[in-house]
Amino acid sequence: MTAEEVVTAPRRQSRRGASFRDAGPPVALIVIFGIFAALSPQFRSIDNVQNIVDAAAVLAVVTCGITFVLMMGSIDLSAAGVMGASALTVSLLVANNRNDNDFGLLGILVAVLLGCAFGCLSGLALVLLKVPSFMATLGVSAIGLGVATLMFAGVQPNISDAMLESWAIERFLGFAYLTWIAAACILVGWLIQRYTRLGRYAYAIGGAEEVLTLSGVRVKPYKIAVFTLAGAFYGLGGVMVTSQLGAGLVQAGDGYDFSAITAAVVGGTLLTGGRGGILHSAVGVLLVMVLTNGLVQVGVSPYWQGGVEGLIVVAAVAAAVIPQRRRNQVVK
Amino acid sequence: SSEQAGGEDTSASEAGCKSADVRLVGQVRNESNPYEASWLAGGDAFAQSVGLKQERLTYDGDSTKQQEQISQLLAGDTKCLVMNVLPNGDSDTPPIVKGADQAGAYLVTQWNKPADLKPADYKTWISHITYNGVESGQQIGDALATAIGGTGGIIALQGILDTAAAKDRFAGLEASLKKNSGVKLLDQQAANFSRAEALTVTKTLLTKHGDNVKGIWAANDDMALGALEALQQAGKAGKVAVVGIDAVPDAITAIQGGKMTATVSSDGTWQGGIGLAIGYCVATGKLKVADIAADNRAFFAKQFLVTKDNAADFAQPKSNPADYECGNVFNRVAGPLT
Amino acid sequence: MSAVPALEVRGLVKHYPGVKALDGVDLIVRQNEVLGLAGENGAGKSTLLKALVGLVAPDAGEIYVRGEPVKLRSVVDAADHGIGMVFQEQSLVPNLTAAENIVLGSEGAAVRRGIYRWDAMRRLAQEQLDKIGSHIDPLARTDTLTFAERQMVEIAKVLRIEERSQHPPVIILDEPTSVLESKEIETLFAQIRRLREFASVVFVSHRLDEVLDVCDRVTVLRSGQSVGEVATAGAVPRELHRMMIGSTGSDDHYHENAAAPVTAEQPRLSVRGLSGKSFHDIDLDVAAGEIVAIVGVHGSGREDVCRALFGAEPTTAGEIRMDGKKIDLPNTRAACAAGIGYVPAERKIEGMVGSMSVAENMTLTKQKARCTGPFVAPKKQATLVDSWIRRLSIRTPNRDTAIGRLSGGNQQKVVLARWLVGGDIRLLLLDHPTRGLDIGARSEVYRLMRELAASGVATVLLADSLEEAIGMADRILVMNDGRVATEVACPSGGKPSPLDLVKEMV
Amino acid sequence: MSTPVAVRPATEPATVKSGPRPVERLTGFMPLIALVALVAALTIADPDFLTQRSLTAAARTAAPLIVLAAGATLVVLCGGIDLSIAALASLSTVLLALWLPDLGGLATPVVIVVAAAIGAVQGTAHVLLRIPSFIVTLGGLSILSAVALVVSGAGTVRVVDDSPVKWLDLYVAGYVPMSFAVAVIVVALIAVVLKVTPLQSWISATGYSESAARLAGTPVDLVKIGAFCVSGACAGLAAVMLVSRQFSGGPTMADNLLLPAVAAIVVGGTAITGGHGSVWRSLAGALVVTLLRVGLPIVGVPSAYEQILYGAIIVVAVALTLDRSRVSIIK
Ligand SMILES: Nc1ncnc2c1ncn2[C@@H]1O[C@H](COP(=O)(O)OP(=O)(O)OP(=O)(O)O)[C@@H](O)[C@H]1O
Ligand SMILES: Nc1ncnc2c1ncn2[C@@H]1O[C@H](COP(=O)(O)OP(=O)(O)OP(=O)(O)O)[C@@H](O)[C@H]1O
Ligand SMILES: [Mg+2]
Ligand SMILES: [Mg+2]
Repeated sequence: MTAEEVVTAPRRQSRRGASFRDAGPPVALIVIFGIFAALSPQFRSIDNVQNIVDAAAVLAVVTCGITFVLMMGSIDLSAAGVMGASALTVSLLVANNRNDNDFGLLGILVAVLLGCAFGCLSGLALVLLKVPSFMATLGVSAIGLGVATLMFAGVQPNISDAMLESWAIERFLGFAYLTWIAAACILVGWLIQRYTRLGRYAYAIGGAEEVLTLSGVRVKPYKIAVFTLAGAFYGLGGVMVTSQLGAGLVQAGDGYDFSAITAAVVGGTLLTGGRGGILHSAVGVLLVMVLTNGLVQVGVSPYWQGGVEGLIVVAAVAAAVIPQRRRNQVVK
Repeated sequence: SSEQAGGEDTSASEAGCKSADVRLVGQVRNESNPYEASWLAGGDAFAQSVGLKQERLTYDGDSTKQQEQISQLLAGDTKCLVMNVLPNGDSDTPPIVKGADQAGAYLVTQWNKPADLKPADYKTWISHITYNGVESGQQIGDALATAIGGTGGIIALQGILDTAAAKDRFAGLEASLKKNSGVKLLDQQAANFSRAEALTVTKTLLTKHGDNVKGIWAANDDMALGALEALQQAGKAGKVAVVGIDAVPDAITAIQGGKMTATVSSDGTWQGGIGLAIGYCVATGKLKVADIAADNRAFFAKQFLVTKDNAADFAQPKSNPADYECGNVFNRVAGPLT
Repeated sequence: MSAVPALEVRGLVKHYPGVKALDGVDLIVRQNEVLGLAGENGAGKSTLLKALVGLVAPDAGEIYVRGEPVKLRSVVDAADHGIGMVFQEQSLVPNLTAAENIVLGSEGAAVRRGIYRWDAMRRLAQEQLDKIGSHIDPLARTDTLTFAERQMVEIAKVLRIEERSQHPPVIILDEPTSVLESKEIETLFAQIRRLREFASVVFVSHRLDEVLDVCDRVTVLRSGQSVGEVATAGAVPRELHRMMIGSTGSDDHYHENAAAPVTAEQPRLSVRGLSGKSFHDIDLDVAAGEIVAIVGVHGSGREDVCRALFGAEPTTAGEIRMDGKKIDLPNTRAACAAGIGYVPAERKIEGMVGSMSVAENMTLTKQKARCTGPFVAPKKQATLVDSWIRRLSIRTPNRDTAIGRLSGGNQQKVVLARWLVGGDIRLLLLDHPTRGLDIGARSEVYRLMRELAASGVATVLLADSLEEAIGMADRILVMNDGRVATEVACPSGGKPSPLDLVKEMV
Repeated sequence: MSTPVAVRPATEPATVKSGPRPVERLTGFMPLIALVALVAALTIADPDFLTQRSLTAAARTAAPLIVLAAGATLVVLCGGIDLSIAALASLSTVLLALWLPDLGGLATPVVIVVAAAIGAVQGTAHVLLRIPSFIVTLGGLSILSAVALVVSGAGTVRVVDDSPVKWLDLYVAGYVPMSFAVAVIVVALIAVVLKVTPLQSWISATGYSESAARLAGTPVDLVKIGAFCVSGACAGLAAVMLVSRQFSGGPTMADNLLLPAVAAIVVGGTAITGGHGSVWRSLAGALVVTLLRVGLPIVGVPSAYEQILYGAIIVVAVALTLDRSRVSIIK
């Protein structure tokens, strides 16, 4: 039928890969960067750009984890607790002032695995007890903080592990090791998202979970696996914070849960699932960091900073959705 | 409807409770930072010294949760209840005070209270203890000025903006700046008393002001320690002077190691013990509220500037049982609250 | 043909709260045959078929695969026994590529140790698509495909069963044709005939001519029981119909006798130069009591015109008049207020609120009909809803049953009733109103449409098939590429032939 | 115009009976059962807990949380989420404290109206700009916090003469705290209004299937804005309760109530994805959350274990209360 071909042909091009509706966040990033660069000479200095990217490292790793969960249409608020627990764990396992442990990399691995365990716990609560992820992860976060407090036991563990300390200090090509670790996480995340069944299923679960069941896919193990994967990223995030602060803090993950969700959503990942991904989130993280940094650089009063940031985030998201607005579209 | 259901007749009987009947409660924000952990440890130590146990309450820095805990606590048996409370903010003190007063529970508060709320107006609110934030802010400001040789730019890391501690300390810095006219405040940002936030904010400010930054004034040691990490990561360790307040163990170590310039001691262990001690002495009748000097009802406790010279003295927080004897409880009064 | 049936079902029973969906069904699927399954809406066809792929756990009864009794616990279980199904409601993951959807659940060589091999996947998918002669790009995201294209993907997907099972497969198609056009249906039938060479097929459709066309044998279900079996050779739809509902339907399927002549002098709806994203310069008049059908191929834009007339799609130019008065349709509220009603094609997503009750779904729009003042009057609502349940013979345990639990046809009746309960409807926009309805229910919908027309309601119909358009309409508009290509009068007695229309459509 | 449609009467009349089945009834009571179980557990841990004074205190404590959660429940029912309630309540405490000296008793309604208006503005932004409510209200949270900080001069605003809000500290019939009574009345009011008007249908339809609701002519946008408006008003009322309890307003006073409020909604069994739930459930949920917040430390659970227990119990509570028959997919 010729008519059909005529009609459908122009739509074909946008079917594969990124379509222009994904262009909003990167454009917003460039625009905001441009505005700050114009307003403040210090902002556009190489040093500051390095600083922005370095400062984004931990958030980027946490956001990697949360992105997979958001892609499924679930939500994860456990980052704060998991990071606290992993921070304490790693600081007590590598060389530190509290005990004689010096497990080095092994300690880091254990902390990441602990993160996995907490993630797995969230996943199990969701899948077996059928508790919505919002609540399951909130509960796990509380448990993580409790565990961290137990390990803290009143005395701040300071790390003296040379390797872990060097992550935050040593630089390669101008960026801190931590930044390279974050970059590696983004790469790994992207590969998982694009080339593994886990990643594609996470995406599919956000698209139409019931269909997967109809197709004979057992969804539950994948859900648990996604939360576990996210937990691993949070665990690593906790380790990175410990490296930065030189000490294991129970509060290591404070605020990262909501910042990571904000970053992911600003980057174009939908909270309802099924759209977005790691690269979107990476853009979102940069956008958020550029904002926080830029507002300080141009000298916005500390009283107003939070408010201005909130306003710009809303405006950025609003601007980004303009090209995809439809009359009967559902926005939750 | 009638007013006040729960309250029994609450004219606080100053008649003594038996020591064993006294219920000791220490309430702080959380158990997950060194300062408050040492506070609770101090409380435990005192309680043990009189053969009791301290009930620990923590409220995660959540004002509403603190109020909720207090009102639940006051709904129980309050006859010989002694509370040593760290109110989350100024605004949290009035309801705690009014509640305790109605229930007849003995109360010592620390750090935060509105200026016009005075223990002297209440029967069972025995005392309010705090440190002179203006003074400590100024002391470390001066120490910082000296350390950078009297001239140069500094940046300031503020605490949680709506707390009295943050405001007083910053006022102290401003006073110090007036005195040291060579010192210039390049920038000030809030890092909410948090080590992690201080790290990011300091890094940003360091790129913003570059080598103009000669010193960093932090409203507490946690932020100072965060700033130290930022300096290290920026390759400026040792080139910028850092001062803080609180004298937490890590800060003392940093001072001993020459990484930090100064801090001001606020003795968490002592605070945790002394609040309970004062309450215990009153509850058991060894002290009478009426007999307590007006200046001791709300006072600044002694604080010390800690520098490399005297850091060793503060390295190990120790609780001295003699401090808690009913005759000595007001030994550390540095002056009445102004 | 071997003696052992490929699949046999004995005495299958399934209870749902308030209904006995299956009441001891027997079914035999022989090897290398196409078995038709016919029955009214809610007769239990989908339930039976779901039991055959392990999605519904029967309360009693046995299933035998090639003579062996089996317990099917999941789709995977069923697939391992060589049973696969295309579901009545589309079941593709919209944000995955067509290729992924095709291999979903049995990736084979496309995924090794959890790692995707996109090339292998594309190849696998292409093979499947080639089988059905579809030119869909395997790496296109499924949500960019049209409804019909998606249906082809589903069929391509179920054909994977061939590779998966070493036994001759049993492929179940639950109403695969309800959203396809005639050309695609032909392709599908060719596939089914090809499949018969090595597999058995179970085919469900409410279009009895199709059933008779493609099937070797038809089993008829009624109220969860098998009530008979017909060999299709020489059978006529009438006979099948009789078995389904226990009486022969009337000859006058489209109730043309009830068609009242259109007399109104002023058009009820008058559209001039309406343009939007996918349609341009549409002129359309519908008189009170008139039924106007719009036909066109996929993407002709007729659906968007309908939505625009309901204020659910933005327009860029043109004016709309109702009874001579110019109206503005910024949103669906305005359209409702103007007496316009709309029955969307995608019932499950857009037509109804699945977990709300029949009563609530029915009164969702015309709240006034169940309220006294601003308050809901439960008595009034009950009387109203029950009367409509009876009038349209909606099969539901009661008015408080969640609409999602009804069969498709009954759901559609509730959705239709939504616009009628207010008694103030002036223009009805019906987008595939009989999609998925059984022949009896369809006939009732037609009768209903006639009666509404007789009482002065103007109707715009996007018909399920050309026959339906011709049968029901007084006038047919042919749309092509977003424009009205031509208009064909279609009076009772002087109906055009489908062929005339098809010429204009392409 | 009226359209008589006389369709042939059905051969078999539809069976028409109604009323929920016993199982469905039971799930409706689950939040209450969870509440009773929790009180029992706390009483076992510390027998002193089950006294009239203690329960009265808990009820009084729970009041602001109940009101906050009740308002936000409407937004959740519509399928959205309101993360700004706590920040809005904080801002409202500041405004109330600032306006009490001038406006006196009038300050209370004025603050509630202002809060409702702020809620409506957020709802409008959500609806018109088509951005997820999560983001709008997260942005709202930061903006409102900043405004509160600036308006209050980054400090506590004392209320010297608190007589206009003092009535909230009274007791009804000697035992029931006035603030709790007000909270229950608010919940009852919302519940009744929803039940007797088409609003219930509209909200559920919007929450379950927005596109279907819209195509059925439901005023989806208005319903959503209304929900945000009520949520804002409730935040304002919660602020009044907080001021009457704290004798002051503060720019971060209620901030920490956000997660407990959301927890209360979910513990009540309302589906976080929208559509199914009720304000009554949130009332029970708020009581459960309050008991967990204050009960655990009071009966002597150490801080670290308290957090672990809180996490575990809240997950189990949700597992009990959620009515899964209505929600097919749990996200
Ligand atoms: N999940 C369910 N819960 C409750 N009742 C159900 C459920 N699924 C089906 N039913 C009921 O079982 C009966 C049979 O439904 P089924 O979907 O099998 O009919 P069908 O023959 O496929 O009809 P249609 O031709 O409309 O697709 C109907 O009365 C329906 O209401
Ligand atoms: N010229 C066009 N360019 C781009 N998109 C188009 C064009 N025409 C139609 N479309 C889009 O194609 C989709 C299909 O159009 P529509 O559903 O209106 O056609 P239809 O005739 O109703 O098809 P069907 O027979 O399947 O119902 C719509 O989403 C529409 O936006
Ligand atoms: Mg069916
Ligand atoms: Mg169409």
